[in-house]
Amino acid sequence: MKFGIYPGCSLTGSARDYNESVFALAEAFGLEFTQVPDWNCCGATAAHNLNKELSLALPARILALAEKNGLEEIIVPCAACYSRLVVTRHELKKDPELKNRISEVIEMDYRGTSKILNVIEWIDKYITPKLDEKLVKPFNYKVACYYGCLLVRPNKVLGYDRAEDPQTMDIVMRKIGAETIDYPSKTECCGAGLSISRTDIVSKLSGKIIEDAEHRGADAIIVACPMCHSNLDMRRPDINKYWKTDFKIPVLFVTQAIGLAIGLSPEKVGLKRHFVEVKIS
Amino acid sequence: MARIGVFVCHCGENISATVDCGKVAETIGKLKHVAYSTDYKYMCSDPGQTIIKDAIKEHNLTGVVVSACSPRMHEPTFRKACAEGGLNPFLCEMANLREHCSWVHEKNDLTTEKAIDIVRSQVEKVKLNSALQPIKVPVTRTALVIGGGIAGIQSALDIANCGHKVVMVERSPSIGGHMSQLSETFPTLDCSQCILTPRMVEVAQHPNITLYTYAEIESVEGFIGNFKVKIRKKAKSLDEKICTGCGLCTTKCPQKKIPNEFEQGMGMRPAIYIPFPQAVPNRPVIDREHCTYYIKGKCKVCEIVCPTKAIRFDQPDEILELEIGAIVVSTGFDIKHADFFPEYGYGKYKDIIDGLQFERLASASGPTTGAILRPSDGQVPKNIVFIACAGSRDPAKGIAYCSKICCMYTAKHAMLYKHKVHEGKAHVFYMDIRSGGKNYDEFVRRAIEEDHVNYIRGRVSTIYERDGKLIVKGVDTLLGAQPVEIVADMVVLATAGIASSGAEELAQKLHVSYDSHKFFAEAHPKLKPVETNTAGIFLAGACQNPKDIPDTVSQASGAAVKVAALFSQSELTREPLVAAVNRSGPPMYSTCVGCFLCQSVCPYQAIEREDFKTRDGKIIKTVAKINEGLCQGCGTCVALCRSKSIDLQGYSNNQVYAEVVALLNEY
Amino acid sequence: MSDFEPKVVAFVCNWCTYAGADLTGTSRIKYASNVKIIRFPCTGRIDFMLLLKAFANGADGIIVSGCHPNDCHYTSGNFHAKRRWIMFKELMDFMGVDMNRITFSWVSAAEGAKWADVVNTTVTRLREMGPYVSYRDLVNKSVEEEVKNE
Amino acid sequence: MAHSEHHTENNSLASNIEKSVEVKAQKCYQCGKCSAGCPVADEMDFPPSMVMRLLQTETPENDEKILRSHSIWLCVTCEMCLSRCPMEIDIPSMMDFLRQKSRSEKKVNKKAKNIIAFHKSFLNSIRFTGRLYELGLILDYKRQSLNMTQDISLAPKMISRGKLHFIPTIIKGTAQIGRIFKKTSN
Repeated sequence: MKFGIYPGCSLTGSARDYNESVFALAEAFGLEFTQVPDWNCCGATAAHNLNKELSLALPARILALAEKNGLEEIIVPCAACYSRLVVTRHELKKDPELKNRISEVIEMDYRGTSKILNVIEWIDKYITPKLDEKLVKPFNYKVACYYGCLLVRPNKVLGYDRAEDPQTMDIVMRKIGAETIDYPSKTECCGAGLSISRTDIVSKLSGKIIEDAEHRGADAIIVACPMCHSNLDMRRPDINKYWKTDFKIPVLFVTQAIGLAIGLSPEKVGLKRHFVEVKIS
Repeated sequence: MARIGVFVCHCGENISATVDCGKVAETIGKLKHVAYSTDYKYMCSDPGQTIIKDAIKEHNLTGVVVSACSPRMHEPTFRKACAEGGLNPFLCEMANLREHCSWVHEKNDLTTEKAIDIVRSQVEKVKLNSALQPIKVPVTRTALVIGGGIAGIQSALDIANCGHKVVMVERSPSIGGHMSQLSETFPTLDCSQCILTPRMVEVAQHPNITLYTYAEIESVEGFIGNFKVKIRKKAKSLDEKICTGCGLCTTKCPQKKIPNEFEQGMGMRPAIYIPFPQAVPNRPVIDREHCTYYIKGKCKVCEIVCPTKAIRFDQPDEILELEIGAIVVSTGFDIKHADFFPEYGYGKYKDIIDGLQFERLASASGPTTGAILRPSDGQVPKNIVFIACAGSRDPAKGIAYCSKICCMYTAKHAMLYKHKVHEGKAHVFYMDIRSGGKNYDEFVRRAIEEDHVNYIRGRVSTIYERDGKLIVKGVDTLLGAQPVEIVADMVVLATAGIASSGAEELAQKLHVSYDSHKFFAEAHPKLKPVETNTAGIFLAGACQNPKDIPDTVSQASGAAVKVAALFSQSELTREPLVAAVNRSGPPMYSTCVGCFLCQSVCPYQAIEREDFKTRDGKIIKTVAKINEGLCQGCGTCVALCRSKSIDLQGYSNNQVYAEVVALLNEY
Repeated sequence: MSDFEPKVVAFVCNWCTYAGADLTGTSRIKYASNVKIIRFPCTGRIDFMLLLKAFANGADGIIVSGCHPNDCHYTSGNFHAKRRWIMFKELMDFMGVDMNRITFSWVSAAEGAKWADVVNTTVTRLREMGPYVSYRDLVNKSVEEEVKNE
Repeated sequence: MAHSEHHTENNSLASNIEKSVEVKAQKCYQCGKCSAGCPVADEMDFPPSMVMRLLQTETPENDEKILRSHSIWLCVTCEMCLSRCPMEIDIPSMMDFLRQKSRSEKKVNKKAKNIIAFHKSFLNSIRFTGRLYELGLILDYKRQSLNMTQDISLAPKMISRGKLHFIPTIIKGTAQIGRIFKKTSN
């Protein structure tokens, strides 16, 4: 089985660990990816903050490339990219005139036929059915699944899980043996794209999430978004400085947790690249 | 030759503000066969009607078109005026220039042109009208009241006290409705059960009222004065005549873990139960869904302990068929439950309750005998939050309307809490305080000024649990959206009032209209608030929209008067707008081919067979014949008839065709 | 085509859509004045041949509207209408009558705003479609030809 | 709809928003649920519900306040407001519009300098290579924001973990990306 994958910029750089774990999982389950050829950045927060048309054109080019190369299904591990792609498809479907204008801008035909899967949807569809037979090291930890914003909102557009207290990631984590906690910060914002420009805000918001998870006894926070990961992991020194704390709770990508549970090494799933030491293995 | 009179009404300025009424009258006056055409400020007024009556005589009119408001509003008025002027009332038609023209379009030439077209089509139609005689039908002087809450109780008592028979049908085992669950009522804080219970008993004892509890409406057929109603009396699994209501069975029933509906799930009840101590009738029923005997085939403890041997396990449901003259619908309302609110935890936190649950907590007969205690651990909440507009005025959740009662009962709840927990703190999140009503706003002010309830203007964004407390996050919009975070022990949601479950199915059985929220629709928002679109069926209480007790009781009495007025006559006259199969003689002839397809589509079984016979009695042909007493004039048979042998009086093929042609062609 | 204003006839039942249109008026919701309403007791009464008469007489579009399924004042008239409508539609489609010119909808007595919406969308669509001359030509031509043949 | 035809065309910010992103400010009934759920509301000069209220007044003074506000730049587009708004008002789309309007009218709040610098650096990076070049982004942002010392300890750690590349990946379609930027730049 061959899927398209749109890794997005983070996965080639600051979220290499995420990338490694996604590919390691695919390999372990005999799944093969085809990268969307010559893909570009989706524009992320910057584009829609400064230029609406650009924020639609960049994802449209990606989707058009996927269509052109016959990729009927593309998995988008980065929640931010996923959100931009789905929102773009929604906007262009809603407004045929806009669709024509964007097609002209990207100099490509855009029809909006490719199916877009986020990482949990991909896991649900292709990993979960064969998970039981591969499970060798149950992930016996108490975890806080952190969905953030972009995986579940705007709910009416994404049509994925439920906006308040989503469950899909919890279900996957319970399948590999984890105990998932109920905590209100599940879909609170980590500060997102303000990481560099307003580190103070990111430290504040991410700190609240970490405190909530630790307070309720979680051993790890599980994420599915490179931006959330970098804010909760890479920004940990800033967070601890801001809140005058010493939070040590590790932050794992959901794919890393599954990887460990099926017996992949910590190196293989990129755990060594984390800032906060992961004592779980 | 036809001599038509046309009367164009200005309706004050309601029509003339956008339609040039003078021009309409003038243009129509030039039409062939229009003998008289005029316009006047208020056609429905006394002088207006006199103009019509005089013109009928003076111009020897053979037909009248009143161009004014909707015929649904004033057709009876003008038909009566015509009759008084000496013209058969069915030779009068109305052109709807107000609701369908002046009120919905801008002022311009097109609007006036449309008005002219509408009037012209009615002129062409009325030319083809024929003089008809009203049909007389008898009235069964028995009323059916559906729903035994305070609305139904009031209606039933009022009708019964007028000397008419009433049948009351209540689907739960006792009458009393939501009012019987309430603790104290605003704005007087008098005990709800104390004022309700005597009325419940009065219903049970009234010689004119027959009460069927644990019963539902199966079907309704017929029409005003002559409904045929089937009622399903669900098996109570006991013989009510023998049962003394001692209640021994209810104490001995081994199945005791069924959430108690009356306590809003905050207590448990056995499978054989009396819903509450003051229930009317005070007899138990067996809840077969939860009864061990019906599930596993053995137990029968109740049968063994019953001193009068009243238990009947094999009792079947009973279907009653009743002749009814008028119906009052008083099926009440439900409320949304806490699980409707994702942002408040989908109902997963035990200490987030709804308004009715709080009523039960505050009620002396409730699960805590009136103490305000947290459902989770039975502790007295020191800090309590009330959230108004929970679900109401929330289009995103599908409920755009204001539930009307919540502002008042929230103030009452906060007040009751403060009266019972003096050292406690009560906070109310609200958007607006809607306290219109006698002594209502004074009541809310009392909560704020005397009981120091902390009113915060803002909607709560989210509630979550932390260390056994509920964290309520909102803002104070009067302080520039300043964040407010309350660490609460208990939260009460003033959840939206919604239509009672099963309202839609009932409306369909009754053929009455209902709105998109499944509330029953009144015939006119202002002038017919108690009537439905179906003659002989009236509304009382919260089945129409959420209402408080005084409003409900007023409307219930209103509905009762409508029924009493109907029952004051022994016969009703009905519009003769019924179908007819053509006949011509001699000796007799009809184009009907006798296929009787019409019979299969008629919803009223109004189509009979008639034999044409020779002088010596030999049948030549069998054709369809309409029973005028049964026909309601829907016209489905007309559209279906292949040989065009049936026509509908008032909406004949020729009339409708003339309307279409006149609407589309200027001449 | 921008100046073209279609002539639209609406065949509605008394109990739901006529009352709904009354409510549109009572609520003062504005809509296009191209539509003129003919009242029937029930959609079950509507003989669809009337629709063809309306087209022949110059209608550019037609709205047929009654009670929602299960809400019929006469229990089942709207179901009979719907069934006949399905047959009629197939037949007319086959014969080349443009079925896009006919709107079939349910508008209840409580849906004043919906009525305005039904009218406005129908009129907007018909404005784009232009006048229905092809049907009128067809009718007139056949009459002329028949006369000639005689 | 038909009622509003009576009003004269006005050029208030609210009517501009309605025309461009179909968000109707008058729908807001000031319940404050957006502000209560907004993660950055306490950093803002005007929390979301206050922005809505300012818009509703349709006065030039209040329109000006919004375009010059810090709030519109602090909004992180987490969509919580829209997700919980009882009136389903699309505040995030409105914020995107306001940011663009604020920039095009040169009314950007001074405190938002760094935020915009970051966004600009981000777009610059993809404009020339097609993908985000994180090291380039950081360097460009430092140049624009003059925050030379910020995150000075982060980069070496990132490099040691293989999370920062020295050489950008350049896609084949850079010319096309350039044209996309150009065509959408108005």
